[in-house]
Amino acid sequence: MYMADLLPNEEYKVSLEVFEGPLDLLLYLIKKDEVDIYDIPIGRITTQYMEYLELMKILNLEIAGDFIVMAATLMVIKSRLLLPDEERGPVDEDDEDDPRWDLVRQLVEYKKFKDAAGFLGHLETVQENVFSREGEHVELGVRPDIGMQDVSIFDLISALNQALDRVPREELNEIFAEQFTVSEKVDWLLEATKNGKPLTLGRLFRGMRSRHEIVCTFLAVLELIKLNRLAARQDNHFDEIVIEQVEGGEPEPVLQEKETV
Amino acid sequence: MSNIEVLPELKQIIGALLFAAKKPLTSREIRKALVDAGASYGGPYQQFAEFKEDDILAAIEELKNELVQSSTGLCIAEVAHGFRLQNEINCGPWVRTLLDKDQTARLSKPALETLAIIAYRQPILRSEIESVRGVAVDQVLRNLVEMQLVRVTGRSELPGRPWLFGTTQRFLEHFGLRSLEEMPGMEELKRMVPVEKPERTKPFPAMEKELEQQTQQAVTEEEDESGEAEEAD
Amino acid sequence: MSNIEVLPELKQIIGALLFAAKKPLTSREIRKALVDAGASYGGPYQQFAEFKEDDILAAIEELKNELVQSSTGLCIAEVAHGFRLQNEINCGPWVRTLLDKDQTARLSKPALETLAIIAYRQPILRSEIESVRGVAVDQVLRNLVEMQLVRVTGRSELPGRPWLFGTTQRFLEHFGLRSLEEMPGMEELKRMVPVEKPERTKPFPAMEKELEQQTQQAVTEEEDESGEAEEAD
Repeated sequence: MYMADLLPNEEYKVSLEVFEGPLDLLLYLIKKDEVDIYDIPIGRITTQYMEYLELMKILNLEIAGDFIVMAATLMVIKSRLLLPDEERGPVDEDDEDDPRWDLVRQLVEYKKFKDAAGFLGHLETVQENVFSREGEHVELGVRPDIGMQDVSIFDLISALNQALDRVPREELNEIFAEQFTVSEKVDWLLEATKNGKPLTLGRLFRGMRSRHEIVCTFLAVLELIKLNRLAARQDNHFDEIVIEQVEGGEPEPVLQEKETV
Repeated sequence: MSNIEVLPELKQIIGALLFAAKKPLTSREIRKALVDAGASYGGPYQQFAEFKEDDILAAIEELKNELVQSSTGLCIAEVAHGFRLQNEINCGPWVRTLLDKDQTARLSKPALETLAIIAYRQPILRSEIESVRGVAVDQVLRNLVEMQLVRVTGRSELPGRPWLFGTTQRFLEHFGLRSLEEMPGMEELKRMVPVEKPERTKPFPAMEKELEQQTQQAVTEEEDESGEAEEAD
Repeated sequence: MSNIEVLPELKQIIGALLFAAKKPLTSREIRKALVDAGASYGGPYQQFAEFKEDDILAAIEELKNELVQSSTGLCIAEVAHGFRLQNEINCGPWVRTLLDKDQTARLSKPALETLAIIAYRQPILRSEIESVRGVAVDQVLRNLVEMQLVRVTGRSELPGRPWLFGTTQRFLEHFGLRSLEEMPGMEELKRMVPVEKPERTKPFPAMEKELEQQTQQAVTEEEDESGEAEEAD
């Protein structure tokens, strides 16, 4: 496949486990396109879904089989929508005669929980200012989730997608161009974000003429996020994504005192 | 043993108890401390055993007002079915600076979602969470259990006797919730039938082992978990 | 990030800081928190960085009075070179009753002895503690580390590189000691060579007296914590 050429030749694998699932991706695309969740333009959304899925595969993200299953589901729905009514095959009596319905119901239900999660997230930020005696209750243990609280993986991929789109598909000179490596880009990123300097993803990719370079840079960003050296944030949905270094991001040595007693 | 010249008022005792407790206290627990102290110290200490829970609640109310009026920077909040002494929210930035908590580890979105699903639908199977989220929740769930926001509440009767998960007392404390009922749309989301979907229940060996111990613990600790643990049926 | 409508007064900030601090705070440390928070939060937060240590001391004085006057059960004490928020002494019996159920708050005789040996002889090996006490101290030591009264301070150069133990800041706070030097006969005991034959260390009066209140009954002395902790009524 053509896109495979974009992979850095050292077979770099970030293996960032993606905790978001296919439903997240669909909701993301629906929100991004501002379409009605009860009347999803299945053709358009399927195309976009596949595009993201392909990028995730290229990036070697650890995507679950669920993403593939959902792709198949979308395809089935799409093909059934193309058929005239009488050929759609058996449909549950009580259900609406729309092949999209199951999916819609699942998305709507999931969205309610997502909203509830937003409520919890809000409470959590309020509670950040509340301490019980000796600052005790806030300790959730030294387990900062990877630094992507405010940004979903799909936001990142969307940024990558945009950057790739700006570069002409086939640039002859790319074949002869210098090769980029992820580790090189890791060093470069750490330098560029030194002293707490924030960097937008847009600026990060600006001026890059090679798709290969963009992908390497992107993988470096993922790697640093995974190592908790960089955090990505986005102040409002679909705003520019900003990356910056995590303060004291060096992994702390863990003291296992108790086990030795 | 300890010679006290002036006996404290009820309000003072409550303030001291809330201060010393490592978790939110209910009026019942406070009453128990009054009764127990009366029994073990005797004499003038016994008179405090007379107070009823209503007296205690009234004293808490009074204390609440005093703390705010004399701007001590402290306040009493109702959290996790009990009362908790905590700093006033607007003093948070300084406390965070002092404790070096400026970079508080917040929960990721997937973690919050998983928590929300568990909170509404407990007791719930891993496979049920997965069918709502449409993605494996292994790692997320493991983290939540490790953080003690989620615990195993029992085993289902289904083949393979999979674990059932629920939220903890600490969950309520972390989010400053008085009870699960404070979550929005509780009634509606609780009732909704999970969407059906083929369930993948692959073995979960590492975690199973870890959890095995915790359930045993959970069973013995059952009485701390006053509210939500019970409704497992 | 944190949207605060009303800025607190200095007194409130100090109250919140003393409440949340893990150790007694000096006026200097409080001032540092004010300055640091001003720098990291900016805007209106900066104005608190202007306060001098004298202002802080005055505010503490005020807070001290308010806490007593409105009988909150709390007071500010000067301990370990700093200020500490603590419960009023005459509320102690109730607090102890409450915490007694919490086995962590309760130190057994063997635990106290082990603690004393570590306090005087630190850094010390487990085997050295055992040669003084004449019994295995595994479990006791483990509990003390868990309670953060004792910590590993390093490793010895001996074969197997065994751990060395010492007391913590929390140890001082727990016993209301300003420094280790306040322990009776420190100099003398420190110099003493570990005895060979099993022997029980002599209790040291000052410490023992305070601790006596927590260890209500002296259970069979040979017994370990594990057994003793269980017999919480």
